[in-house]
Amino acid sequence: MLALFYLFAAISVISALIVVSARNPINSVIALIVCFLSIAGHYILLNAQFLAMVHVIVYTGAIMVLFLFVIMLLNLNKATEPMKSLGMRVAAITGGGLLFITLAAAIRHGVSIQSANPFDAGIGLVRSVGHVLFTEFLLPFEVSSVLFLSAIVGVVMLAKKEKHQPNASVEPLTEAERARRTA
Amino acid sequence: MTNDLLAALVPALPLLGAIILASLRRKLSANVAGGLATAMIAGAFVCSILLFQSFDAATGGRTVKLLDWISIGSMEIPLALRIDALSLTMMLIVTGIGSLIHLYSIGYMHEDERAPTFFAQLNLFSFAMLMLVMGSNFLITFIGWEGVGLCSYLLIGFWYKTPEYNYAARKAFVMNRIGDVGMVLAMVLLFQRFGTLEYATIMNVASGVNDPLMIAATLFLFIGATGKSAQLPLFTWLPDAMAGPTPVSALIHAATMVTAGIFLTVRSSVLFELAPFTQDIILWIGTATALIAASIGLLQNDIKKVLAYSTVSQLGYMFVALGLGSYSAAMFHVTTHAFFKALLFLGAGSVIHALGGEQDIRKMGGLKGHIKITFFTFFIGTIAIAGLPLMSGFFSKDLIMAFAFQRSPVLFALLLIGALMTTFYMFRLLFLVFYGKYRGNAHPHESPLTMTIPLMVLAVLSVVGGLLNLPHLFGGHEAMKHFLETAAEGIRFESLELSHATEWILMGITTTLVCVMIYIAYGRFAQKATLEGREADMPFFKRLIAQRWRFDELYRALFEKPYGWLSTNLFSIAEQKVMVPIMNGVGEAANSLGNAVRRVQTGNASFHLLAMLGGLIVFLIITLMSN
Amino acid sequence: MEEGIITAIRVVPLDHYVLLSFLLFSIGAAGVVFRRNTIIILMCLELMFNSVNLLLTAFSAHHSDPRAQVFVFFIMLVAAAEVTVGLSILVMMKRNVDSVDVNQLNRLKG
Amino acid sequence: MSVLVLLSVLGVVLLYLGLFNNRGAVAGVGIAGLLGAFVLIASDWHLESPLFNGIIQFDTYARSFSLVMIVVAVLLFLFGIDYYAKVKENVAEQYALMVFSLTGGLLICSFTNLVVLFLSIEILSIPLYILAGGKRDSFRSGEAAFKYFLQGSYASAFLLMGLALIYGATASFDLAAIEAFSTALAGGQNMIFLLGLFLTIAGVAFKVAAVPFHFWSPDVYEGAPTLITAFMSTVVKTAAFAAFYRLIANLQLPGAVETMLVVMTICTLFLGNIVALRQTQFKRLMAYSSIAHTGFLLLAFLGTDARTPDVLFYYLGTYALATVGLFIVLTLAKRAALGDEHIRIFRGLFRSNPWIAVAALLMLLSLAGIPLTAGFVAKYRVFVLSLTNGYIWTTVLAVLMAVVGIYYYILVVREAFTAQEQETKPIVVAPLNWLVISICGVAVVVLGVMPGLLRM
Amino acid sequence: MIAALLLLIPFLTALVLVSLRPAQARPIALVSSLASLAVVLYAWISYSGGTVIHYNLNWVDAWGLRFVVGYDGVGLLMVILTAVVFPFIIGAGYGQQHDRQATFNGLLLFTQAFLFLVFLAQNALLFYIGYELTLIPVFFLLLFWGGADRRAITVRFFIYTLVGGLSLLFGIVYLLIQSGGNGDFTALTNLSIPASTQVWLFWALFLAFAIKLPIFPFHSWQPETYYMAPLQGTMVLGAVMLKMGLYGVYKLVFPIVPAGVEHWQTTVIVLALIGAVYGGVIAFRQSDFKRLVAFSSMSHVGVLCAGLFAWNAYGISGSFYQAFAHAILVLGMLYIVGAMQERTGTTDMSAMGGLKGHAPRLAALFLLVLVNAVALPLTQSFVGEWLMFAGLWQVSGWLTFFALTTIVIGAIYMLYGYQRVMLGPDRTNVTLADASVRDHIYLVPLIAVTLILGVYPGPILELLDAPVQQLLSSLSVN
Repeated sequence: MLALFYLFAAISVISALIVVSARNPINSVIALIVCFLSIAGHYILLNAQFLAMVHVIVYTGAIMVLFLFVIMLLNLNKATEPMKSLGMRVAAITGGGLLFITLAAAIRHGVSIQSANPFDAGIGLVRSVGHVLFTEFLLPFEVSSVLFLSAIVGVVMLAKKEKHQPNASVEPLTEAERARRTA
Repeated sequence: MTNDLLAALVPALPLLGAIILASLRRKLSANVAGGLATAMIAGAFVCSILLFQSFDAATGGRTVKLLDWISIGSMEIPLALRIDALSLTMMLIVTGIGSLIHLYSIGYMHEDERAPTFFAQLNLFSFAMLMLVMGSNFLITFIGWEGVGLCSYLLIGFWYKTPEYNYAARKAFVMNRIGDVGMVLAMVLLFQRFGTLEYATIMNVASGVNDPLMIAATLFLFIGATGKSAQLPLFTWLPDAMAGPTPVSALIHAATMVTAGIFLTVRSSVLFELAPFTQDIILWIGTATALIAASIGLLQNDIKKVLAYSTVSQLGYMFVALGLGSYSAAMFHVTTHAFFKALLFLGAGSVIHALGGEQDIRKMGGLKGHIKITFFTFFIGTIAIAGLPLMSGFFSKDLIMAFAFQRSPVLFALLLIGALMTTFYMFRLLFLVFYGKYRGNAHPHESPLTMTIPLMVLAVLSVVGGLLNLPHLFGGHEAMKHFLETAAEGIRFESLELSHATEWILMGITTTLVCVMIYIAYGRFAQKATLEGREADMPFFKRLIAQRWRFDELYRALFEKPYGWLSTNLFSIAEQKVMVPIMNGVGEAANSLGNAVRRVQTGNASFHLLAMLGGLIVFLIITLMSN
Repeated sequence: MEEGIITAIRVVPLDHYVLLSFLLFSIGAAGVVFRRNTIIILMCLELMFNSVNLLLTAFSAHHSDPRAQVFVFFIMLVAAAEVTVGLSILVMMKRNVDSVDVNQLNRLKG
Repeated sequence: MSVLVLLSVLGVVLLYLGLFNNRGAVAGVGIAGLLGAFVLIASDWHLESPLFNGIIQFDTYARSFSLVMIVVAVLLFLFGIDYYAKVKENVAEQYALMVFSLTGGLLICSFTNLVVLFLSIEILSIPLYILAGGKRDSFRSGEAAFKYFLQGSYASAFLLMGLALIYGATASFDLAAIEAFSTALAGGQNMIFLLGLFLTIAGVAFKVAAVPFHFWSPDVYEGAPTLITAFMSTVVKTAAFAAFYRLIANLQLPGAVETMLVVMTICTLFLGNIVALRQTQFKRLMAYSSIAHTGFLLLAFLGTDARTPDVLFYYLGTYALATVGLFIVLTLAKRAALGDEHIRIFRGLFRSNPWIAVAALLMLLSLAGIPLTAGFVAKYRVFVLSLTNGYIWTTVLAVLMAVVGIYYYILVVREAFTAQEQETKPIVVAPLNWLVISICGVAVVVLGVMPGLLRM
Repeated sequence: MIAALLLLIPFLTALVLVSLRPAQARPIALVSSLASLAVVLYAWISYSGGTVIHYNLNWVDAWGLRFVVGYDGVGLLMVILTAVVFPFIIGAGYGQQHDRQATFNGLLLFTQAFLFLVFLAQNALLFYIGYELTLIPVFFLLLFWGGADRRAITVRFFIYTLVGGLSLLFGIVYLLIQSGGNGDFTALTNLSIPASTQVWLFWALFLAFAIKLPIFPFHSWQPETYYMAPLQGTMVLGAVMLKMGLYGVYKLVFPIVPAGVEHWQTTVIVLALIGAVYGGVIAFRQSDFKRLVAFSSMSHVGVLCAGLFAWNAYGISGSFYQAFAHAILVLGMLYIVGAMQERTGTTDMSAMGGLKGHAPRLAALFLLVLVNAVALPLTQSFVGEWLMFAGLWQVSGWLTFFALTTIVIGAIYMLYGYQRVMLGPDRTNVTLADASVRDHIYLVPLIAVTLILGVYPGPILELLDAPVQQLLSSLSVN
């Protein structure tokens, strides 16, 4: 079983690295999907079947498709992205590395957390999750509709085609910009 | 009660006169203004005489309290006047000679359009001088002390259109102020020590005190005195002060104000007696001043400058007397000097008046035929100051010299040299002005009566002034000395303990040498005036003297120029290049700090994210480290 | 199957999940800074969210508490909403500057 | 919780009204709805018990902050009538989004469960990402929206990680349970919990724009439409601080976290004020000044004190009033200056519109903390708190920075009260705007003189 | 009632002036200030010693902010000073060409109201509020009607002063916490703060006053501000604003941090005297009349501060007495600056000189003002200086000596200034009006006050004596 964990872990880490490093956005998307799937595997390992299912549907099925859709829509499926400056890349890697090192160092003595409840094999089932969701977390569940509503409104507002031609140059330039232009 | 009123009237009358004249100065004619001013000061003189007559020397003196002045906590300083032998003496001198000079000024100033202002200031001066001498405590004296300084400033700069005169006026005031620093220090010290500034109380309490503080206090007082009485090193203002109208020179810079230092020392004689060290200092400074000033007088060509240096020199004699502890001798010399020096100045004024403003003795000569009264009175003044026997100066100066001999023959010798120089330059002056041939081109004319009457009165006084303190040697009984002693209880004025024979011998030597000097001067200046050539041609030492020992140049280089430099540069460098930039610098530093920190906000979203991440990691690391 | 999963929960130590989650999180965090292409940046954000989800699920299994899974559920909701908003902003950006390069966004600074 | 329902419905209603393109009605209905919400909250005044299975608690604390947010929102809506007068499209959507965001704000100050904290932060934020990009044809607006979104999501991820770790350590999302855990832990070590707190606080600190999580704020403030900037710096800031304090109020913070808070406070005070010195664009200046005020507010956090909530409430309330008024004045001046935002656009304001200038003066003085304005009282109380808790040197820095703060505000005052070379026409002020500005201007003085009026 | 009148008369008048902008602003302001003066004179007459508390109201009790207003002798003196000075300041406006008279005089009256608040406050926070508020109207006075470069200088002045102000606030907050939130001076006085705390707390409190006065290293704002400010603004700054510094030291520093004062006493005196000498020396060569007055004021204030920190009965009373004298002096000097500016169109002294011939009356008035400046006996200044020197002597003879050098320095720059303005050869090419009736109406009362209080300082010294003794005795008890 541990082997399975390591397998999924390896897949997710490698695919995550591919997401970050791939030149072509399409490749990133594919890698991310792989990553998500492996994470779903972890969910199964953790006895969270409902979650695994939802995860696959929401992420792989919806979100990633949306990504692909946008990539296609905006014609970004070429590896045209110029690389960032070297310093920035080094800094990014160092930053990420340091973050991991510090986080890991913080738990270097292991996490010794007492399990709060006696083991229950059924917690990952729809029934138990649904029960908690619709009793204890009813309010968040309802309120998240507001969230979605605003997201919808936002998307419509922002991505809708213009009725009139954009006129981006109405804004006056700041002084710094003016200086840059003239220089 | 009436006496209190009289006492109050003495300073009040001139003050009233000053106020009236100042406010009506547009409307009054010169003569009316002069008359009013003279009447006021004469009234004060009359009051003084009445006070003097009703004064019983045996009671020692009394205090007339006018009102509370500075009264806070344990500090009680009333506005009060003290009537005793010393103040009465000074009051009589100030009002008496003051009246004469006021009278004289009517004639002298009648052509000046600002005569009323002049008389107002003269009256104000009289008021201040009277406050000075009548004050019952140091602070009242200080009122007068500063008041006379102000009036002196105003009167020296009376002809304000000439920058040099203004400079002279400022110089006088500032130098006096330097002395005043000492005076104030002395006062705060005395107040701290005795809890009061009343002369009477301090003198009573102090006589038993043996305290090194007294040396400090008396030294400070003496610094004050050097400023006002033009002693070394603060004497250079007095010759310059001759810029004022001549009556001013006579009243302020010869007869009254400059003797304030002597007055103050006599007033605090009890303290000085406690500080022999200070007395020695006074003695030597007095001697040095007397000699240096006299030497300068030898080569001056301005009639008033000669008299001015003579004044400085004579003041030196008075300080010598003070240093010797013979206060009465000093006061006696103050009195006689007031007579003859006022006379000389007024005489000089009369000469100047006669010549239409000419002051250079090289352009005079042979005037004795033109202005007889002036000549005659001037002559009397000259022999009085030279100390020819039986003149007033003879008694007073010889008294001092006798005291000096009693201390040390060397001192006597030095003073004798000074006396001989005095004789020489005075007769040089006399001869150059009145004898020989007239070298100028004006038309000399005798002055009006208002001017000559004071001359005559003063001439009489210069002759008979000696009677005031006629020594035992001449059958007198030192009236003035005994009178003054009543003003200072607790100490006895030092008395002369030389034998009569010694006194006679000293007098003989002095008189003989003086006569020789007169002869030499006569030979050089009376017949055919041998005038000194240009300064540049003189030998070094003579040139140094002719240039007044270069004191003015020294002070200018040492103090005035550096001060001006300091003032300019403190502003242009310390203030504008240091202080203000520091203030602005803090703001600019904050600004540039802001500019530097602002760079962090690059506008690059990735960098912002990185910075957030970095900040977080730093926090994390710090936490891990601390755990 | 169920048995196996239960053993898996027992066998795989919590540390492993925590570390894995941290690793994925760090990769995502670095990736966000590393890339210029906004769409990949968005993907990296998703990666970070998912690492948290993984952690929460692990904790949920550890504590035998379904609430964490509910939280994961909410996170997914939010992530979905955020992504849509993010993508629409991206579309707007593409329309305005014809690029999805973050470095193009540099007018506001100082 | 009828208020939440009312506000949600209000948003939807506004969206519908938008279909009819009736701008006046939108604002009117919005204001009416907000007033209704106000009344509802005020009428529920004694409702203290936890709601919805104890995941929120609409107590006095939450109600007070909610009221402030609603009042400020009303003022902003009033301003919106004029602001949106010339805008063709999406007006109703923007109102609706503000209402949605406000809903999040109301939730956030009443949370007792970390799930609600996260959700409401998102509800608060997501509409703002959109609103920041509300000027679709403006490059800056888009840039602001994107930067806000990007950094916001990043911070959300950290926040989530923190929440997950806290959950891992305590096995609960319930604030009370976590507080109990922290009390029980007191002194002991639990790295998971510590990391969790750490990251959570970092995530919340992002919302209040505390250094070093402030980077979004100047850019977004500058780029976003002015009304939205005003909304962010008032309503959102208030909500975020309410949440922040609610989160840490009863937690027994480990020493390391306290140190982090102190360092953050110092950095925030320093950076906000110092960088603001160099700002000449008014909106950006306000952004940095907002960061600076965050610093002062954080100063009140240090150490726990029964007075802190009241101080926060007073500070945020008065700060919001002054800020709203100033942004309106800015909009008017900017309009007259054809879109320029340099502080010189205020020049001659006193000549042309004396009352507006005086009101602006009062608000600026309040922000600067000059006596007899509310800002002074606020700063004074913060100093009292921090000194009581023994943070002497931090307070010294804060005092110094307060001086710096006065400097950049006074520069604006100087502009407003310097006559312009040539005579200018008065800036056109719509009656409603005049009203709002006057309310804000007078309020900061009244609250400064009678601070007792505004308390929890 | 008195306190309410004092606070309300100027404040309400100012409000009316600023909002309604009547045409006859100056007469209205003048009447208002005279009314305040009448009230103050009544207060003076009816004052019978002790601390009079007029109101004792809770404002925000929990924060130590209470509306306690009243006065002791020193406070009353400062109130009198404020009331006496303002009619002159407003009166000085006649002859000045200002646009927007109503705003101008309104701001002046606002300043007066806030100053009254400062001097009446018996609560530290209330004091602070007034202290800061005075800045606001002055800021606008300078910004609207200042001279060249006013924008930069005004802000610099404002910020510099506020650095001190906020430091003061810090100190007050610290004190309030110690006293458990009771900000009344009576409560603060009874605090016993450890000496080591007092040593730094002293600067927190004193910095504000050091800048306000200003004493030496904190003075850089002052000369330029005085120079740039409109005449009446300079009068406000020089005649009353800086007195807040003195009063603050007396009220907030001396009784509360005595150990701190003891520790820093010599330092402060030395700094103050350095400033006194520095200002005086610089004043000598200033070519601008107004700058000369500015630096002379700095010099005088240095001595004032040194006297105050002599920290004994004579020093403190002398300092306050001198404060009054200085106010009158500043008014006189500045009025003459204004009069000369009005006549010659400049304050540059190189453009003056030889004016006495044209304007002898003005010259005489100038001279009478000047005798106060050089502290001639029988003027007000002398009484103050004498007391300060007497007080300083008890601290140190050397310091007294340095303080005394200022009387020489003062004479040097004042007389030189007088000479450059008035004396010298007649200017034939200019025609100059002599002192007008207005000048007389203005200057003669000032000179009269100077002389009367110089000859008869009793009434004022009486005010000062009891509170100062009380302060010192309370210190010796502690």
